[in-house]
Amino acid sequence: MSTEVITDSTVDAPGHAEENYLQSGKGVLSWLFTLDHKRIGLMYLVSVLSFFLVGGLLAMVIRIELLTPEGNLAPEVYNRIFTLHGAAMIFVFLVPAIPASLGNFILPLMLGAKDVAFPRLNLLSFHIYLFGALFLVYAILTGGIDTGWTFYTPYSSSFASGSVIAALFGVFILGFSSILTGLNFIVTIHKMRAPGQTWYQMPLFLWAIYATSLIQVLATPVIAITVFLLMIERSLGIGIFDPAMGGDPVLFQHFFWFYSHPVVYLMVLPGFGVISELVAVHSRKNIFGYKAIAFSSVAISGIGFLIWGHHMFVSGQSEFAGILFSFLTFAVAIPTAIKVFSWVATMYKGSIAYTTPMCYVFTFLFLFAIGGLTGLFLATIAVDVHLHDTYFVVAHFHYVMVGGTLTAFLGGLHHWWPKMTGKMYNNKLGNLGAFLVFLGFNVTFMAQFVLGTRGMPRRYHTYLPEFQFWHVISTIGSFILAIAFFLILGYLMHSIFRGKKAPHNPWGGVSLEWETATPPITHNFHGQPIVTRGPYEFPEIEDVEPAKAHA
Amino acid sequence: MNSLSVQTILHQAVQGQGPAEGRFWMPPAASTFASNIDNLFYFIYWLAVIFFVLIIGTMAYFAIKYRRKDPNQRTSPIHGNHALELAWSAIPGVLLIAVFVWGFRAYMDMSVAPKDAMDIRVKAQMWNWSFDYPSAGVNTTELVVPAGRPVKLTMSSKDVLHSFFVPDFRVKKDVLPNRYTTIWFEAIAPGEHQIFCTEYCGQNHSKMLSKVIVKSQEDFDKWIEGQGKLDESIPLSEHGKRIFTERGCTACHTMTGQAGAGPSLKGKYGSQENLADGSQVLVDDNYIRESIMDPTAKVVAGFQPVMPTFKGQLRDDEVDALIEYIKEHGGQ
Amino acid sequence: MSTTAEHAEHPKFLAHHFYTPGQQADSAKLGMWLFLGQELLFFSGLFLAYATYRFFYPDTFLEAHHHLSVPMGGFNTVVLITSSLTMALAVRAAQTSNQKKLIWNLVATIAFACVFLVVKYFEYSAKFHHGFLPGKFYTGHGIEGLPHLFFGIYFVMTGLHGLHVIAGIGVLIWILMRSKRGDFSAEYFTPVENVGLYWHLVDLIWIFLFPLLYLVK
Amino acid sequence: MSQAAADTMDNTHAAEHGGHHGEHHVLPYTVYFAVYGSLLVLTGITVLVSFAGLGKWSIPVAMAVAVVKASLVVGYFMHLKYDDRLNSLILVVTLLFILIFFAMTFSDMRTRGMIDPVEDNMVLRNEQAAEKAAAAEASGESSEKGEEAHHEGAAEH
Repeated sequence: MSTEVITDSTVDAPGHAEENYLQSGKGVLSWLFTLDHKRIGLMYLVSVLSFFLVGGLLAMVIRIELLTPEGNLAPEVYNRIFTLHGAAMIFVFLVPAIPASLGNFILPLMLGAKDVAFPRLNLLSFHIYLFGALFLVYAILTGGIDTGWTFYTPYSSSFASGSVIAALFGVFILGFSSILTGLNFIVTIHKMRAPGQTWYQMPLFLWAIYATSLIQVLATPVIAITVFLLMIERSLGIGIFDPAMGGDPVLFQHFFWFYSHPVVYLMVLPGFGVISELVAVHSRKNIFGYKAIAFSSVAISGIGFLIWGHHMFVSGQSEFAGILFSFLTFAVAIPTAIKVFSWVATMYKGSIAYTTPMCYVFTFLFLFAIGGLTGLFLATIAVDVHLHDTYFVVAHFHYVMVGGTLTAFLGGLHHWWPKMTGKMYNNKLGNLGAFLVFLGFNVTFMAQFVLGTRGMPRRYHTYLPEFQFWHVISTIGSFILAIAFFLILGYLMHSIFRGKKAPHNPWGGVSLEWETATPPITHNFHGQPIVTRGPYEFPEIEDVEPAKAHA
Repeated sequence: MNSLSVQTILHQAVQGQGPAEGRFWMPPAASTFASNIDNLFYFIYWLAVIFFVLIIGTMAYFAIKYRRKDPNQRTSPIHGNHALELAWSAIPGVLLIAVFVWGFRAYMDMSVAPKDAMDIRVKAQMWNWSFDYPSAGVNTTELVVPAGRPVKLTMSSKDVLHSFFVPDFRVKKDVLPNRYTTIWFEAIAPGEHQIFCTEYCGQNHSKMLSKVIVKSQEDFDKWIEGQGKLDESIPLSEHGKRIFTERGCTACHTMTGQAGAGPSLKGKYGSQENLADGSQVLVDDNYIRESIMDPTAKVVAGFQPVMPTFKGQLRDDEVDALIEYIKEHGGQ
Repeated sequence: MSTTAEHAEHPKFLAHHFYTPGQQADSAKLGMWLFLGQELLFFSGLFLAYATYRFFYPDTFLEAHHHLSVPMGGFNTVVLITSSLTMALAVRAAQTSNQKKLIWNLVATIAFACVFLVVKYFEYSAKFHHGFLPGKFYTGHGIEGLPHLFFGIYFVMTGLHGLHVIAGIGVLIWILMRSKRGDFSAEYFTPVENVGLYWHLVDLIWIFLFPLLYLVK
Repeated sequence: MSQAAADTMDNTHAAEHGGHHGEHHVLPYTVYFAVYGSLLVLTGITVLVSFAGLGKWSIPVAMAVAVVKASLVVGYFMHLKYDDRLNSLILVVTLLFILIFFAMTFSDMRTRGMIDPVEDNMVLRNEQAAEKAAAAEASGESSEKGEEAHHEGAAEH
């Protein structure tokens, strides 16, 4: 065992007298005002998944609408639906999904700590998240907004109708929840690691969460000031982004994308962390190139700040800046490629079990490889001129967001589900779910690549008849995807109420979170675990000196 | 509204792309630098396919070869190999730099317009395009260009951001309200190509379409003269009908009696119309002419003053044609 | 609670999940510095807007900022620097468990902050009177170009800074009440130190605001 | 676990986290007042320099003085000089990212119109002004609108 746990009773029997965190308080108030990071993680999980449902339903409406070139919704209704789909999916689902739900639950356990550094701040972050999401829900209920999730001026500041200010204020508030969560995690990782746990003995999930938190703290304030200025511009008209009064809309785009590009790394980096965990645990092998993966996480979060201009290649930005941003965008491709190669190399000579989390790793690698590689077309400025704002871009970011972050989130959810709920789910159904996600997703978005290169612009309510064939295929795929998500929801719900009791350590993980009871007690550990070895030293690894390691 | 019949869909898929020989991914290459960009696209495409097959192939092979046969199957203690890690950072790095250099040069060709390019002014406004030929004083809603001559478009918008995109020429540039942005292209052969607006600009963003009509040099010169005045052989009201649809009047006014954003014009000519300020006006030639040039002067009751002015975009003979067309559908 | 001997006398202020007061103090300060970093980035957006529009319309900016009164701005700078001094002395008093000095210095800091706001009120009322207002509210005369842009940026920057001063006053009053209750001593003065850090940041931002808006020719 | 292990645990803890539990660095009064004095002097210098009319150099000089004042406040009043170097690392990283934000945005602003020299930042504003002027002089012809034209002219100027 890699750690000795100093506990008062020698044997940490599962049926231990102290009750677990789920039972340690009854009633809604004990949940809504808990300081326990595990409960806050669960509450985030429930609210994040419900917003995913809202976003998903909006997506289905879009796909059905695009079955026919004319469609049957009124144009402004369609515009509001794709705007709310974008805003709901990004601000209230993808940004908090992995760090706030899985991160909140698992991070203190992996560090051997009792809780995050500032529990009250953690609860405040959750309340701020709900308060911000309330504004977004208000905006949806009062007819939504039709500015696109990017809020480009001058349309959003002087021409758009609908409760734009409410949505902007929602984004403003949600930003602070993200900042405070990031701040909390950075301090926890710096100051509350288990004794003996050096930075290179931490699981890679924590490196990814650390890199994500850096982006959360350093990028989110800029969207706060951008949204703040836009609210003032729209209500008072100070002319800062209004061309009629001398303002410059391209300056808004610089402000907006300075946050919105690092935020896509903020969304995908936690997914990398989950995949690093899953690949190592389910192949029973030490991760390949620990330092390379750890440093590439931090490198991605650093370089992520230098390349926002590739969203603005055709926006009237100067050619020199376009070339500069294009060159730097290639620089971010290297660390991402290193990660993918290292994950595949980790499987070499491993003992790979086809558990559901591992199936999600295969789905992730397949989809993220396509997502990453199609990014190369968009980074090359000459090709991007043709592809910008077409369905090629829509397909690219769905491959990275749904194919990357969402599959990793589902993989992580299935990996730690036994530890979080104490219940086991049906592995066959899980694998079927993963396969359906794989199938449905590819059908939906591979068709959109073809639409994109042939010149079908995005955010179009009616399109030319020649594109209809691929739209029909894409809609069929989206139905398969919807079925997959409802199947997953189904068997996970079933496992909570009637699932078998989860074994103490179902996958044989050796990082600290598997030292706790299942589900963990309120204070996580009875004593203070000491870490003496790396997070992936599995018993199956042949403990032979590397020199004698035969091929 | 063509229905969802399987035959039409299959036909479109098989028939693939428009008239010229478009490759599977790309629409037909109709401008001089389009083929270079297609080659660059396909170079990255095959690079991506090779890397994809490599990665996913190895993954699948490992997943099958090293699947867990018995619970405590031994695994190798390898946890890093500096040579391999260096290799798979350097090789992609070199390939990426090669792609960047090619992309950089292609972009330079696209950005710097040749000196002798013909200058055309493009004006984008909420949901239609209009093209000014400064040398010939002509204003049209479809871009007519000569084949084999570089054309430079200087674009600006009247309200929000728009974006001028012609897939067949591989050109796209946002149209900003506070600044002129320019693009250039040289069409290879006569033909017709679709123009899209690709920057979200509100309600009818997806209807803001237009066409680039490439003519041979002689046809183009003939067309330019013809633009000076309407072709007499066609009756005036026929021109009126064409202009009525071309200029996007149909977006708000109908000829069916059913009001849209603007009043329906069916049976209106010669009738009395009550205005927003309660007064009445006779719908005659002068009222129609004034409403086209200065739309907010006399707004009909129950409607918003949202009609844009067409002053400077419609010549007098075109306005006469519109009046004739409305008269034809009048109440006499 | 865990049974290790070290926790026999569990200090009242030590949260259950920290092991030593030092760990808690360091964590709190690290968290505060991250918060200050985030605040700096928040204001950096405004400084960039200022720099961009000064780059686009240099002459309007030069002409428009003559209408800002340098004496009032200068006096405000001195007021804020003095409040920074009293704040630092308050933190020092807390570190040396000198409750009387702590309370006096806190009161002085709050007083200077209020003076700053009063002077700002006069400056703003002068602008309103002359009609030098942002955006479409601008009705002033005598400045060519786009003066409403300059005043738009001026009001957003100084207004947001003013809001942060008001928030600072609120937090200082909270700390004053807690020091009256005798919460702070050499053992535990983290809240005073963190509020001090926040207040110095507010002063820091004004140190950059003052020359850029009032002085630079 | 044996008592020995518990002890080791305490020591590792004390060493790693509460190390500098006792000595939180208290500066003598003279340092505070010296910093306060130099801040006032530097403020005076910025004000004087601004009247010297340095033209192009006024911003760099003003910023240099402001940076000196800022480093005094950060170093002494905010204790960063004597603190854990992690906190100063955070400040440096924040300033680095602000620098990136400025530098990249200005790489766009400054090089606009470098290749195709169409450079005019107020196209719409000028067009609207032209349209308003045209409408004003058009309505100016009909006499009863004379007064309104005058008003429009004044607002526009």
